[in-house]
Amino acid sequence: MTKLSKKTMILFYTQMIRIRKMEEKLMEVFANGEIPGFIHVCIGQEATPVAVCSQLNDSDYMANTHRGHGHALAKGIKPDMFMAELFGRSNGPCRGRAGSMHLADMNLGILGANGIVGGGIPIANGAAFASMYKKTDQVTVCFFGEGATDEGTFHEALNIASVMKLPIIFVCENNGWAEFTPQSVHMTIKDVSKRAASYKIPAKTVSNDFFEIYDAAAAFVKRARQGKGPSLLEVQSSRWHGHFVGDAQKYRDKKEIDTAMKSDCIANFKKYLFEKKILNKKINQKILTDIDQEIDAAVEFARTSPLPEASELMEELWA
Amino acid sequence: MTKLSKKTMILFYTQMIRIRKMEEKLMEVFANGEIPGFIHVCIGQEATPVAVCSQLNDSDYMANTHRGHGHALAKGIKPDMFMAELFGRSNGPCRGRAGSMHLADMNLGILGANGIVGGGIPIANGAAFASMYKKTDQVTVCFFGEGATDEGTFHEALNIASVMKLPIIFVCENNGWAEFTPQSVHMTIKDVSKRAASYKIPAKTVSNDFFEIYDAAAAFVKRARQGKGPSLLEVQSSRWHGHFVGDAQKYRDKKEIDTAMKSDCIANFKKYLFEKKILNKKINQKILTDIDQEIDAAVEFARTSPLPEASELMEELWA
Amino acid sequence: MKEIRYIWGVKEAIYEEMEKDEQVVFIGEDVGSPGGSFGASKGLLETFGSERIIDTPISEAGIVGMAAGAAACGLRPIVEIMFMDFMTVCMDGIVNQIAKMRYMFGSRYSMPIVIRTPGGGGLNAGPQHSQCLEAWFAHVPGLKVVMPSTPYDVKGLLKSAIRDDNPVIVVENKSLHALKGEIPNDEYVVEIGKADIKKSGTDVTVVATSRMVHESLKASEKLSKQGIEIEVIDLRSISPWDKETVFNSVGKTHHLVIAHEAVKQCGIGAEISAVVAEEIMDELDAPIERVGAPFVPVPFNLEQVYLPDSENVVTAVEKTMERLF
Amino acid sequence: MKEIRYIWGVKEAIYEEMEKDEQVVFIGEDVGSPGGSFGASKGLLETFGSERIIDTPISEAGIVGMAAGAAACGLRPIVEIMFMDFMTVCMDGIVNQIAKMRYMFGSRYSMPIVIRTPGGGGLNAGPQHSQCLEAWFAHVPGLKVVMPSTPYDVKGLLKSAIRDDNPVIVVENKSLHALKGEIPNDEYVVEIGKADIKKSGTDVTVVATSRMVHESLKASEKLSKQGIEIEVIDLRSISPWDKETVFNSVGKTHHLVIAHEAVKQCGIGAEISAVVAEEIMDELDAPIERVGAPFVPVPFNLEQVYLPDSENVVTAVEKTMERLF
Ligand SMILES: Cc1ncc(C[n+]2csc(CCOP(=O)(O)OP(=O)(O)O)c2C)c(N)n1
Ligand SMILES: Cc1ncc(C[n+]2csc(CCOP(=O)(O)OP(=O)(O)O)c2C)c(N)n1
Ligand SMILES: [Mg+2]
Ligand SMILES: [Mg+2]
Repeated sequence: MTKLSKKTMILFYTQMIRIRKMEEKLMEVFANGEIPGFIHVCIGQEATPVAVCSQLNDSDYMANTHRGHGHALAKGIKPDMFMAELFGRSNGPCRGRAGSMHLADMNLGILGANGIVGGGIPIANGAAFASMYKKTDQVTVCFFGEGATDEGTFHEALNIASVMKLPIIFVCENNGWAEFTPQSVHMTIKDVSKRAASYKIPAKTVSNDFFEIYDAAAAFVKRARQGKGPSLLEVQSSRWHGHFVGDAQKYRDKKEIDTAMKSDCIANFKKYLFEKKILNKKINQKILTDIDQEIDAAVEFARTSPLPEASELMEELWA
Repeated sequence: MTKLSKKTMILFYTQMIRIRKMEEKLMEVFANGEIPGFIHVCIGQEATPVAVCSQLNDSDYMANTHRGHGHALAKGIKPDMFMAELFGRSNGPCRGRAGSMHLADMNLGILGANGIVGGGIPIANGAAFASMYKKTDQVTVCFFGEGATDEGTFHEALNIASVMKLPIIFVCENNGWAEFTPQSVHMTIKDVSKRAASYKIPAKTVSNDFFEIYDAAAAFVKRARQGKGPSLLEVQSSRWHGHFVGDAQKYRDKKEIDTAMKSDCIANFKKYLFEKKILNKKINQKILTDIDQEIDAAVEFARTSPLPEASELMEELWA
Repeated sequence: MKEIRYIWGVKEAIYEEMEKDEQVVFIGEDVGSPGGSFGASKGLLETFGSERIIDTPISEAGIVGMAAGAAACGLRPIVEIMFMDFMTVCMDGIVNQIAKMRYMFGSRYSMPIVIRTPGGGGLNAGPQHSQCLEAWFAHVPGLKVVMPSTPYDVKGLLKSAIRDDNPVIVVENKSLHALKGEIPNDEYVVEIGKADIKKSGTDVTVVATSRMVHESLKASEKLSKQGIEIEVIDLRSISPWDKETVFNSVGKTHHLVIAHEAVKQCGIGAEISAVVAEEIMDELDAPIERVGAPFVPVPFNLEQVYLPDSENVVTAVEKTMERLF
Repeated sequence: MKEIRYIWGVKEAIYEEMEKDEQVVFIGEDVGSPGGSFGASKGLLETFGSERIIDTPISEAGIVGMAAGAAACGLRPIVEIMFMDFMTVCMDGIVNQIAKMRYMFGSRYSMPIVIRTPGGGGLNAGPQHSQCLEAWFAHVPGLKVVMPSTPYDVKGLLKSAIRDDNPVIVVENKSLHALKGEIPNDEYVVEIGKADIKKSGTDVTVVATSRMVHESLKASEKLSKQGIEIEVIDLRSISPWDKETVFNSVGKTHHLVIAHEAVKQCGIGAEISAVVAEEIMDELDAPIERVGAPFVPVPFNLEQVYLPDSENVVTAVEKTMERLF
């Protein structure tokens, strides 16, 4: 296991907490009707974005999915900017045109969430190709769910990445569900990482444990940065809530959810930090309180941010 | 190795010869300008269609590709009908609207060649699904090249076939070339059959030897007929001529072609038949002569068949 | 008569046709026990079983291709594509295969396939979940395209589509799914290719599709107060479309407005406008006006500004009334 | 001046822009040492190397998506899609991603991508290798679409497309690839969005695209003999299209024929016809006529009957001349 400084571990813990609390707040404000459209929260999956994105520099690229809040926050988007975009405000990074499902911020290397399942995978290849072409040491991380690996774009993109030896890490967050359909209904294999063999891409399946993900991601990112090509990391993750906020998960066994909630990636990490005396009740409380404040401020920022003028609609379609 | 009667072996030999001679004749009449469009011949690959289709009944289904003459003949299309279609005549099975690249004949279970690489693979699933749904014991064979396995449709279709346990045999004729591009340029694996593991589909790679193909196909067809689901058979085949007739293969090493031609699937089969005294010079000569006559007759039939009336253009778009 | 929601009209049509004809199967993502993302197949699994209600992987190209093969071999598949925007990932199957198989194989067999898909805005679902792409399909020989606007029409047209031996694209509109309306208790179908005069009038013909039918009816109320009586024609089918009904109406009103939610450029409105101007130009007392969405992607936040509505119809009608030769 | 073939014009444009700008890369199937299926990249690999001339697997969706990401990160990819019919397998990348990325991400960056593709018939290549689908792309906000008809135009427009910071679909026509024509020795570009009067005339305006420009010019010769002087406008860009040039011409001739190879229904001709009828109806002395392909797939055998040609243009012109108010 990689040795991490106490400070770093506290930081990771804070980041995971931020994602979870942000998602919880979003469920609340969404229920209030303050956010239009629909949103998909990643509660239960926080370890992956943090463990993976912590390997990245600001200049590295990241492409993600509809369930993309965690990735965007882990890649460095500020909560207020994030919230402004989800509220559809003009001062969001996409001027509020993107919202949750398409959030992008190229200043942070965030290529964009995607409303099309599998749509972002070939795009991530393009970013990886660009950095290879420019001979930088940037890498690209591409997140997607196990459901997305049934789309043709997954297959085409992994093959292309392999042939071109692109500096890219494909990260499949296998939460066992694609909308309302369990994995066993849409594929006959269990470990999605097996699919990498079709392209001679190294792959690994890890549990939802922060350190496992961290170590595997570190190795794959290093590999990519050294010009050794693509890899596929599968995390056996779990989705606690519905596909979108408002989905009551009637199709799902309560027990399965309970089991998932019992092996909470954040609780396990916290337990470890407490055991190792890296975290104590006081620090923990301060972290929670600070994040609550930060999130409240972000919501307040979004609420008071300017709504778009109707005239913005027709602005700058063309460069 | 399966035991085949002498008669059967002579039949297979005849079928392979028919395909080769038909292709040679087509190159000739195409060069004459008698066939419009472009055609792709399968010389060097004759063993696969014959070995695979000999496992099938008339009522079984078969979907194939632009390089589809061999498959259609092996699935039972009559040379004269075949030729009429390639000549664009109204009495062809598709009224001449399909030509070489889209030839279909549902009376023989020929679902259609396809102008779209990878386009036929999901369609073949549909045929397999229909027979499963109707609880017949029909199976479907789907032919494609190694190039097609890079298309997303290959991936989606194999996954669906696996999930639905469809009675289908995917047959990849790996001739090492996709148009003017060798396999190593477009994928990093050698054996395409490896790709089946992504879907937990049994798979096998065999050489261009008739008996190897025959045995593997027999096993897979049996499996499908028994309701045990899909499989993938890869044949390490070889394309002697250009991608299309007229392609001078400047991009290709002469030696590679020579090597391919030296391990001719037909010559090897013939040698075996001679060794086993199943075939002798006299019978062989008769077979060749008969087929020449048959093909000449088919060409003559096509030439003298009616050209379509202009009025046919607008006929029966709708059922 | 009974009152049902639009989406129930969809379900009733599927239910009734599946009961009647064993060859009908229903294929899509999350259509099994979840009953579909918009509820179109709620309860169907229980009745027809997983052999006929087929839950698939997220593989639209794979699904559509499978439907093509199944239809060629005697089944009558109905495919659900969850959002019309996702038609982009399966265009080959629809356009190069399904639309052409009958004709290119010599018109020797039929291709009875229905592809149902909800288009349009209304959910603030943003640029990749709100498009109206029906004109693409109307540009493809071999496809029929219908766009029912009411519970009555969707049930009747979907039933016709399922019985049709040709591929039919059935375009719903998400914002109509919850709409209530009356339908007969007894069985009925609505013929493909026939428009419906949803409100008759004498001054201006408004040819509308899908959601814009309702916006036009709203516009009609406002315009009535100004003494303008528009005739609202619900096109219902856009390929083939009902020239006769449109021409008759224009022959009476001599003014034409065409309203759809898609962008105007190369939309179905362009086709109607062109055909009217080409074939019965003399009937027109004023230039034709088209109502459509602005020429930008559908933004997440400004959807309300983006979507054409009754106000746009009112403005177009007023504009076409300004001038009387 | 020098005489070159159309396909060489394509290559010269790519060559010159790649020489000038390191960010330009060329991506496609068989485009490396084979030089492309139609020869557009012959010799480019030798000059620019395999880092810039990228031979890909047969994975159009993968390629187009890669171009999207590369453009977002500062490159200027040119993608070759071998036949326009294959655009069907990569519509998501083009329509949902490339066309929308700039706008939906807040207009904060540019998407300089060119997608080159040959459409149309002429090779007897049958229903899946002969389509004209340009209207689909003209229906999508965020895409520019050009259809050059001559070696001069293709070189100049392709250069403009490569320099454009927006996605541009460049539609060639296979039957034009071998066409010879003069181009200047010195560098030049052709502006996107500007039509070109290929032959001036006073009696009827014929707005044509791509191959139909040449058919219209042929028609013009026949019609001249009958004393009818048509003005042949080569639209060159279909989105945006040059209203001014078309309107000026119609203002002069008062008769309009529109000719393209695509089927009429929902084609670009519908849009032009609609806009003219809507905006300058009073200028028209006769109904507009459209020339397009019959509403069936392109059959392998009857391609010659299928393809619209100069005769169809002549007939349409004559028809529009029949009537003079
Ligand atoms: C092309 C396409 N098909 C279907 C959908 C609808 N859809 C949205 S999310 C989703 C499930 C995705 O599952 P997975 O990839 O496992 O991601 P998760 O939601 O579990 O994070 C589906 C089917 C879509 N957005 N795009
Ligand atoms: C979607 C699509 N992309 C590209 C092509 C052009 N094309 C026709 S055949 C071919 C090569 C196919 O290679 P393979 O699958 O190995 O079959 P083979 O020709 O070797 O039999 C290509 C690229 C096509 N027809 N369709
Ligand atoms: Mg999932
Ligand atoms: Mg091959």
